[in-house]
Amino acid sequence: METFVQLIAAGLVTGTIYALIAAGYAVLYTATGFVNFALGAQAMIGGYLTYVFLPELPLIVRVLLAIVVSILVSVASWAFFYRQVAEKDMLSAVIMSFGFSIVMAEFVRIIAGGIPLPAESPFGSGVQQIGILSISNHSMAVLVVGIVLFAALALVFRSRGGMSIRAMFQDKEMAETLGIPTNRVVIGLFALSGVFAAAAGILTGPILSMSPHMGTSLALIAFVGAILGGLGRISTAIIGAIMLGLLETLFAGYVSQDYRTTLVFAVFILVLIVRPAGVFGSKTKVKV
Amino acid sequence: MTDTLSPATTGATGRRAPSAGNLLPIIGVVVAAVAVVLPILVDDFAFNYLMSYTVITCILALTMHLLMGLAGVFSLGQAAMFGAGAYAAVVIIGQTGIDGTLGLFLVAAVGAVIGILMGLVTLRTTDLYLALTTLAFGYIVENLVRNSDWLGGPQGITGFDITFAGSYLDEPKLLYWVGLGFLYLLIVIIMSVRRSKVGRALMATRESPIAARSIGIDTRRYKLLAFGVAGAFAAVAGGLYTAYALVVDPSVFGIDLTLSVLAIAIVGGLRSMPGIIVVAIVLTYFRNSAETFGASQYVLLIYGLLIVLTLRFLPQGLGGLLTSPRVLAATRSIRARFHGGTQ
Amino acid sequence: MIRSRKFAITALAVLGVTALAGCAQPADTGDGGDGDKATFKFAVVAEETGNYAGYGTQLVAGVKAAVKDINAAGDYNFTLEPVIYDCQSDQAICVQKTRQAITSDELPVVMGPIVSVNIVPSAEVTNRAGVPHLVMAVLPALTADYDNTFRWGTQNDRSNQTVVDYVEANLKPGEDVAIVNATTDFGKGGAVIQTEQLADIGVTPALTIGHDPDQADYTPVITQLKELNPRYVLLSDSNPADVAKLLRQAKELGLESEWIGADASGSIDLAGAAAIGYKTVSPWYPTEEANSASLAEKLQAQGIEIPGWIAAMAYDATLGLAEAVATGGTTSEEIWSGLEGLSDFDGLARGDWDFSKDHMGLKSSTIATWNGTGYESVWPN
Amino acid sequence: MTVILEARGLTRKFGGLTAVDNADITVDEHALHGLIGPNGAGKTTFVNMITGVDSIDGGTVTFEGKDVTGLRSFHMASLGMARSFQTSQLFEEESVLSNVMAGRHRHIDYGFPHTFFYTPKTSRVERANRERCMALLEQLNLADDAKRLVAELPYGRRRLVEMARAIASEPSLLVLDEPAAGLPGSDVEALGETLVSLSKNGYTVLIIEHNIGLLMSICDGLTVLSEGRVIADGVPSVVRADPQVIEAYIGRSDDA
Repeated sequence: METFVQLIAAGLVTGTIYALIAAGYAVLYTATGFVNFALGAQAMIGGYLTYVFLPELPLIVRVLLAIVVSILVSVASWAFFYRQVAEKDMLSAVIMSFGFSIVMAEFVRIIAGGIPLPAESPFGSGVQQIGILSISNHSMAVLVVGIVLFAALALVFRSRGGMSIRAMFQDKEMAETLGIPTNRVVIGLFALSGVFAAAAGILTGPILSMSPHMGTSLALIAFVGAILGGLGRISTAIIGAIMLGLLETLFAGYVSQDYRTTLVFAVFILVLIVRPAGVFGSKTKVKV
Repeated sequence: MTDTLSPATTGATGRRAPSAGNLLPIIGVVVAAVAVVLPILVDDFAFNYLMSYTVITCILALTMHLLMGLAGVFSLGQAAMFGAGAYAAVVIIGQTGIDGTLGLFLVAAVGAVIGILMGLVTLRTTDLYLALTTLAFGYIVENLVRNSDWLGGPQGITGFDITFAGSYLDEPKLLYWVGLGFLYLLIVIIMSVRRSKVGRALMATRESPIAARSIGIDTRRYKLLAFGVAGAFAAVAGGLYTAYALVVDPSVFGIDLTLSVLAIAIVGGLRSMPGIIVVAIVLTYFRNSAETFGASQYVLLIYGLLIVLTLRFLPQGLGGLLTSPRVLAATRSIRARFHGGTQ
Repeated sequence: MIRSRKFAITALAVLGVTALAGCAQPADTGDGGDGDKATFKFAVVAEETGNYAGYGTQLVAGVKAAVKDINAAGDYNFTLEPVIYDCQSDQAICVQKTRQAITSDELPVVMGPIVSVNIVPSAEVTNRAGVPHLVMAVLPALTADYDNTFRWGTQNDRSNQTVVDYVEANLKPGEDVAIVNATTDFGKGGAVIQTEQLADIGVTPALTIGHDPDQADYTPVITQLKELNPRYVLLSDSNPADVAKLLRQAKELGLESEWIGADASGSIDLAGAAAIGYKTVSPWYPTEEANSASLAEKLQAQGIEIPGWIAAMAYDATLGLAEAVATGGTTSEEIWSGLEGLSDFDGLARGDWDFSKDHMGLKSSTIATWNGTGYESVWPN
Repeated sequence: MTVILEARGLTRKFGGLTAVDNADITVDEHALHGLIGPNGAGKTTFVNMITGVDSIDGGTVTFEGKDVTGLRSFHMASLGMARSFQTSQLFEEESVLSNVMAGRHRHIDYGFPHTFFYTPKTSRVERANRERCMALLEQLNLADDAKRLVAELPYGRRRLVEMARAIASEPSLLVLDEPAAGLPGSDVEALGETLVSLSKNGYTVLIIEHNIGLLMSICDGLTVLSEGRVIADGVPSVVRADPQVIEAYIGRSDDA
């Protein structure tokens, strides 16, 4: 029982981190049909800004800086690179985002070196005992921050602004005739995905340690999670990512540690073949 | 019943215009022949090895050209085929002792099976999802091999010899020539296919699957064919790599390989065989001697930048520049001739 | 005729190799030598850049520090000059650079690289050419399969024997031992060796857990351990971030077992407070002891912040190589026999190198506990 | 006259909506048969079912005496049923000639060895094939554009290329989905002439249009579809007089 509770908690924490990136994917995908694989690398940069590059600044300044830089990277890469390519060929734009994540990782590696570096949790190294569950302060913070951010996202999308975003997903031209400034909305969404990426990086650092290529696998696994739930809606993408975290942890705990990678990617292929819109996705065709 | 519409009497339209262009194939053959004698001209052990590695990279990059450029299947699963070929070569040639003259074709067969299998699994999806399912396929194969004791697990297999016609392939000239032979075979196949029925079927499948099916082309079958041929040659490249590296371990499935070959294919131009070959040679040489230029720290950064900048500013890659005069002339004539018609 | 033009260009492209011909020059050389003395050049193939740069730079720093000291002392009638090849943490390039070093550049002896996916093919190359090869890596197969390798450091089986000796001396009846390993060549190899060596002292590990490298979370490993609550957890994992994650989560979940594992460079730093009490097994530690402290200083002067055992072993290996050249000669065969002649050779990192019986210079490692600020040696006592 | 195509009771549902409801059509060999109906009548869905592009929820399709219900489109095409599309589906980045040569896919038959290694046989077959296609292009007045990329051509020429590609496959039934859509008046006239000459040359053509004027003048038979149902079927003069047709179709001010 204790093991089970412990595994569930760990799965939720891992899943929440995946879900932060997955939310970033879905926010962009629902409005533009674009999947930005560089979000993982943006998370990595957010982590380095918070924990490595500027240790002399106060924590809050570092965190804000991480968020601002992530937003800028997000928006600039869309405005100057992805947009022009995505108009002609969406797949090229997606491959380009892979290229960008290599560029960012290598850039950081050249500055900070390839050796993993420690990241000290802003919430300390304390551990709380809640009944039979022991959970670190940092893990709890991950869950709390995740819930707050997801709730905020839900509020944004219920508001009038959110309606216009959903209208855009339905039909871009229609949205434009209704007077919704799609370009500005898209830039706003890229900024939003930047915030989520930065949050993922800041929360992941103390768990994974900082290393330049940490974002690559994070980006892939989070995508698997989003696909599992359904990339077509933000809520299903988030739930899918959390589910993947749980599934992975329970599989590793009760079945096999060695074949964890096989599990993750087999789930991915299976879902895409059997239910391309995700387990919770509506039947509408997902297109890229 | 179609007699009047299809008389075979107007043969004049099919004639070839005489031009200086007819000299070019001859130049091509001469250049290809010089490439054969090159290791005798530049007789340096390590450099000959580098040449053989370059040829292996060219083969692998051209399998990407075949899949992505010709068939329009955006597969990132090359590493799975390459790795399968590497292990197959070690087991078939290195351990069982079947000579490479037969063994490498068996390796190709294994690769073709893996390729077709990958196609069967992933062709239910398209575009981005296909790219990622093929990538995932590679991760799964890597994970399974890593955990399989009979393939040496994470340590892989060492202490084998790859032979070809009774000679050891650790002689770099021989390795180069065998590789070059397969490269030429692949080039001939690609050039033949492009001008034949299958090439047009692949073109149709890539440009408009709906239209392709409307003229009787089984698009799925041709995509599987592309997977099979690409798998066969990627596997041979993997097999030759084991003769080059002298070991095989799960790192042959690594994503780094896929990414560097992807960079080559994108920069060279997915549609352009000459573009890809030139870039494969240049980048392989650049990476190997990067430290001479003090650039080894920046190799992967440069690869990433090349992918981003090429896609942004030169979507057809360097190879696209070869056709660009034609494209420019075409756009000019559109402006000149396009009068009304749409509305 | 576009088609023919394309063919010609294709063919030209294939030939392009010629245009690029002209063999690469040997790379960056270290300190130059004195004018009147002969110069002895040797190859160092290292992962200076790429994913394993952390190891490669340690190797190079050790070599450079030793070369500086040897040339400054001037005890030999030659000056040492390392020819350093950066193999970019890529297997194909590591093989290629090794080939270039021993054929085109005609160097008689090779040192490095470190990571086993790179050094095994490299050793295969030197072995086929009959060139002696100085290695630091821990994989036992290296010295077992390749008779030209000389091991400067402790290989996995020796380190693990040290661990098993320690367990044998301290394990009380009724207490369990568990093994945790990464499914890498290092991790899996270590787990197999430990299981065999434990069997020799009549101990069966109550639990063996393999795990894929680079996981986000190791709670499933820790919960399994917690259910068993063994006295010792023997860890075979060379990925510093993974070691740190395991140690941190073990502390978070209240696992009380003692962890003993290899010195995955940097893991202590990454684990922070969770590393206190972690026992590492390693041939060398940057401790307060005089020799160790002075070596650490020399290595830091070469630009590495936290000197590890790889740099220290590379330092001693370079000293040993100079000695072997002085006693044997400068050809591959002479260096080979010179190295085999080293017995009771005193380095700075270790004082008891002996290659006269086999190619494994050290017979044992040292176990030390990290106390939060430094290492305390606990075995052999 | 032999019946070449017969569809009975074809039905297609999308969710709760029945797009085509129990519709029949019969096309005679060598006939020029029209399928008309207002926008949204389900014409394209109907034809997509017949040609295997869309799946069938009920009914049967018989082609040249064989039951072909539910066969996939490439299979239909390989049996000799060629078609064009309402929104043109061309190989844009390829030359006109290469588009048309692709249309001959089902007639080119040399084995894989001849594909992988360009043999004299391949060369011979390909040359004959190219000549045939050039002759076809000449007849359709497309010969001058043979080497141009399809993407460069004006709209009307592109529609013609699509038809040429379908004709190149020497189909026993040629299905054209709104070939006149978007064409200026003069081109529509020329199109009509081409269709008539095709028919005279022995082709069987099923043509879908909402431009009723064009079809009335050239077709041998007409089927009228409205809201997914067949409301009239017969020779043009009879169909024109049908009150249901007048109400459902001509009654509305559709520009004919």
